[in-house]
Amino acid sequence: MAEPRRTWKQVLSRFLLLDLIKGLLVTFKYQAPKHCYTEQYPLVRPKVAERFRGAPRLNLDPETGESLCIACNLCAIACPEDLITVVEAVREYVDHEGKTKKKRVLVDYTYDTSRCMFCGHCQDVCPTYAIELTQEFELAIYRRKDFVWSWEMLEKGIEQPIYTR
Amino acid sequence: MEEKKDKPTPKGASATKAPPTLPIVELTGDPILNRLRARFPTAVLEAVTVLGMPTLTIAREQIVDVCRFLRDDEEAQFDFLTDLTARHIPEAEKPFQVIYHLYSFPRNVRWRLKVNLAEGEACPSVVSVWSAANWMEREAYDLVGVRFEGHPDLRRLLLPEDWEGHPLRKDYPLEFRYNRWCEKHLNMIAFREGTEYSGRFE
Amino acid sequence: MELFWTIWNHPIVSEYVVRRLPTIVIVLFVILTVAAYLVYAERKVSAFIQARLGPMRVGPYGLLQPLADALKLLSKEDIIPARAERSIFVIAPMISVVASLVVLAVIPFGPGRATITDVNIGVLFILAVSSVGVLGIILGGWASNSKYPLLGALRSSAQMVSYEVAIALALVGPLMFAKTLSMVGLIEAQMTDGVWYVLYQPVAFLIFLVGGLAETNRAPFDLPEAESEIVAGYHTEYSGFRWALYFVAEYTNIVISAAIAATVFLGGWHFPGLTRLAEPGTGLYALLAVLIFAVKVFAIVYCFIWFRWTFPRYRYDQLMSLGWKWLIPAALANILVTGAVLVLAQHLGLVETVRTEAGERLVSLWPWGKLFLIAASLLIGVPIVWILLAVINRRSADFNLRVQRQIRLPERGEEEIFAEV
Amino acid sequence: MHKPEIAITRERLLAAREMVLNMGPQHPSTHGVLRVILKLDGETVIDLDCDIGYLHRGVEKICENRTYVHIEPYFDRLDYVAAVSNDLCYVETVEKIAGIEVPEKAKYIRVILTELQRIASHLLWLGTHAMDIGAVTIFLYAFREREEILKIFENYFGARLTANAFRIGGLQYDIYDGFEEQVRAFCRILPERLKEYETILNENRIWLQRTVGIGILTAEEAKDLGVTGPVLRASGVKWDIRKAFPYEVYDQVEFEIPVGENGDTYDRYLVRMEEMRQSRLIILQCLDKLKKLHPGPVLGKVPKVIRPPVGEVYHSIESPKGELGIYLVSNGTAFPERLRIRPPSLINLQALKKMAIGHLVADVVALIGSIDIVLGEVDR
Repeated sequence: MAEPRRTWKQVLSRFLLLDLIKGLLVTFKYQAPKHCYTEQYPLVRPKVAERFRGAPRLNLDPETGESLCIACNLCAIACPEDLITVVEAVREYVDHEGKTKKKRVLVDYTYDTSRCMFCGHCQDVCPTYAIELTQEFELAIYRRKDFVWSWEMLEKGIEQPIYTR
Repeated sequence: MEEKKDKPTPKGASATKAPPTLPIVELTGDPILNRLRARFPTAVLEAVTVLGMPTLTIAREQIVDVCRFLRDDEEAQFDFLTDLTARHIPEAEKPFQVIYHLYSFPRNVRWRLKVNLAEGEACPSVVSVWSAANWMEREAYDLVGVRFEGHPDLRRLLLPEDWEGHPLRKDYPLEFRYNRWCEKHLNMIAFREGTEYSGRFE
Repeated sequence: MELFWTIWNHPIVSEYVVRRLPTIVIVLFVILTVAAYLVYAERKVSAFIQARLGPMRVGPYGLLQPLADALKLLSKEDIIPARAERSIFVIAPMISVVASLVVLAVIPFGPGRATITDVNIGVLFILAVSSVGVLGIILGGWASNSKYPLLGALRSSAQMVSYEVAIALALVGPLMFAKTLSMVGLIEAQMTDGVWYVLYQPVAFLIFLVGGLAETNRAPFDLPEAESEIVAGYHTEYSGFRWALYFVAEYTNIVISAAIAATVFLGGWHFPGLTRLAEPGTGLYALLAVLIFAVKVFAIVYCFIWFRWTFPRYRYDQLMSLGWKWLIPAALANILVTGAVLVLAQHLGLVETVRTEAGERLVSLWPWGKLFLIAASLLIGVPIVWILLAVINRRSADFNLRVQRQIRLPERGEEEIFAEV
Repeated sequence: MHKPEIAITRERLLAAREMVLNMGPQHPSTHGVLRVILKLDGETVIDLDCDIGYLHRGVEKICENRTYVHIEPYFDRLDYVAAVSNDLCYVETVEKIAGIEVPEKAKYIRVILTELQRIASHLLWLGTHAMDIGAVTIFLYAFREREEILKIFENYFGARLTANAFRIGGLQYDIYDGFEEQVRAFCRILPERLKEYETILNENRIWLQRTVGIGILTAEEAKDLGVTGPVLRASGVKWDIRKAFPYEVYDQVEFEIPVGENGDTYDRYLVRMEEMRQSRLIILQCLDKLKKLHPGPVLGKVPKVIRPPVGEVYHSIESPKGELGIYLVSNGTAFPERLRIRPPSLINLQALKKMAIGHLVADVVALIGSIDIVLGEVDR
């Protein structure tokens, strides 16, 4: 393919290093402080989107303070990584009419955050909105075994470090 | 895998009633197929259309000739090998299948070719027809264990050269399988039952 | 003890050691601090260019960052690769750093005591000593017994050798005006003449700037340590304080490069009207002079940083062709043109030679002599050099990259598409 | 692993003209864990071999043991800089074989998000490619624009990178309030930012010297090597799956396919820059059409457990890297029988040998960048 002849304008702009100077001007322009894009992360916490999928949490009923989880095991089934374990038991209880009924209750619930890929399938299938992936995103932990979150931890949430400087 | 009991098993209870099948239509009257059949009378074992994609089963010995014909024929013009892969079907009589997806830029048509292979049979390599087949055949050899005859450089592509087994075979387990490569290269230490993994380099 | 004092009071020792010692200590301290803060400046400027903030964590606005870096580098484990040539591996960074520090001896930071020493072959001294620095890089790359450092060392040796020629030739032009090799003499010559040599010698200044970038391994000529190609080049295997030595050498070289450019082309500490502000010889004058010099140096250093964060990197062969096919012919042509212009000016009586106590000085007469020299350099020198280069390089590949190719799409504006929607 | 053919002994080392250089897997510019074994004469490449597989996770094997819904998050991790495109390909494949209908509105939203992902992927490519050649600043500028896209993704999907974007049969979420404004705001700034990058690079003599005429791939070679995507288009083949086999609503929007002429690194750069502009046009058109559909369903009728009929299907989309195809064999159960991913990066990477031989080490780096590989997809 024949290259097109270059025009006098191109020759002159090359001679005067215009191609380089134009680039230099762009980078020079960006030095103005208003172009700064950095977030000062630990000092200024970013606002995370409402739909963000972060640390898991087992929600409590705001009125009674009991766990919303009905031990249906759907989250464990929906999880592609099989990292949720739901241990359930059948308990007998007497309802307000005096009849004896059987009810599935949650005995234990663990969640392995080290294997979680935060796909959100568990919160999608949960019929009672018990398991939820929250906006918490600081999940780093010093010991590997602590990645497996217990029931208690899932309800309380992870303790957030506060950075001063 | 114990927790998985609630999930539908791969070949479990639902296998008793036959699942529905995609409509498979016999491919007839295609001009290129007719030319192919005229040129290689014994090559095309089966010609069907699945979801609009012509699927041809080709005799093993003639796959390279068929491919070259399809590439060079002025009506077929399959100048592009989109994909080449292999499949393991343990229950079939010929347990290995190599699948080619061809594409023709001028005609904007895709075709699928299949070659069935018996255990231990090698598939003729189509690298001489399309260079694109080079790595795809290496990958098929690596993961499914189909050997390709006439491949210029048939080494494993993804796994280490001295790995044992071919992972995409159905008899290859999903769980970790101890093999010599791991012993040699990963410096593995057997943990006793109940060892705590602290995650610290202590 | 008496022997000590005898030596101490010996005229040679007192002249070359005792009197210079405070300046040496101050200059070393200042330059090493400046080198450290140059890293900070580089990080900050690059950050601003890239719409970032740069170091902000250590101290206010990250001002203590160099200190933290130095502490970290000092406390790091000292690693020598197992198959490395131990002694050379250890010596190599020292050669580099010593070579760059020795050059500081003749850099005129200011009038009188502010300059360590004024050697009458200052320019030659700088050229000679700074080439020793390459040795440190080559040896370090070779002694690492690793492939990437070796490649980096080879690249840097080729690069520095070829660009040194261009730099030396570019310096000849100003020397023809100044008629001296002494660095202080160069500044005094520009003071007597009243015009900085950048106006008489724009081509030489450009060549020197490009050569200086290449000589100090700065982008777009940072091939010896091109991180995306050969990892870290010659210092791939270095870590901890040895690596810091290379780093110090590199940044000191930048300062030196900029200082030479400021001295030779921008009049050193000279600034029009400076003598009116302060009497020459007073402390205030010296202080102002040093400040002016520092400002000039930092303007050039800023340009170095600015270029680095704007331009892509040259390739090895392109770098060589730039050096040998563009800069060296240009420098040679510049010498010829300058000589011719000077001879012409003398014939026309536009310049005259003044005898001062330091030697002969060339002074162009106001206004026609100065105007003639400036106009000659711009209107005769630049076109001649350009035509020569165009003729030399008319067959080379990069010269013929005349295109700015475009993807050809059907001519349809955005408005048209949306009109249909 | 590959063993260099030259056994390194002192005598042979001294006698040999060639040097075997091991580039990667830990190297600043091999875009992950690609290992390229170069045989050099001086700095000229005389032979080259890629050793891949350091990131092999056996995704195809995993997929054979997961249900169709479970597989989706794994697709985010193939080409992790273009997760949305991967998800689209998988979801469409399953919909095609299971015969699931997707609502019209969901299709438009899918196209908008996929095109945003294409811009994001190309921006990342631009940044890393320019950084490989030495222009570091472009990298941060490109990442700044990419950040705007990731913010949209975070608001929409709830994740920035591995989005788990779509659901079989439609979408998980409807658009959020302010979605349109946010996307339009991004579309407003994009052209001027692209202009800035081009001011720095397009005419820059160093950039031209580094890219023009480097790694030329003719149209014939490109087709023979199975190269797809921008690399193929830069070689002068006007082929884009969005036009050839329109999926979603690409047949209802107008856009051009930028095509190069010479098939060198510079043309690949130009093609990708133009593709970003075209993607922006697609997004704007889709936003206009989405307005008319706005209150509407986004998820079609999907069975609780997806058991596609027995059969096989091949479906491919134009991912930012090239043709991303999935060959899916179903056996009628909830688990796929065989799921083969045709990774564009892997097959484009094959062309590296053809391109690189005869060039210098520095060009190999530029070429790896210009092919635009992601090792998550190459190794799977």
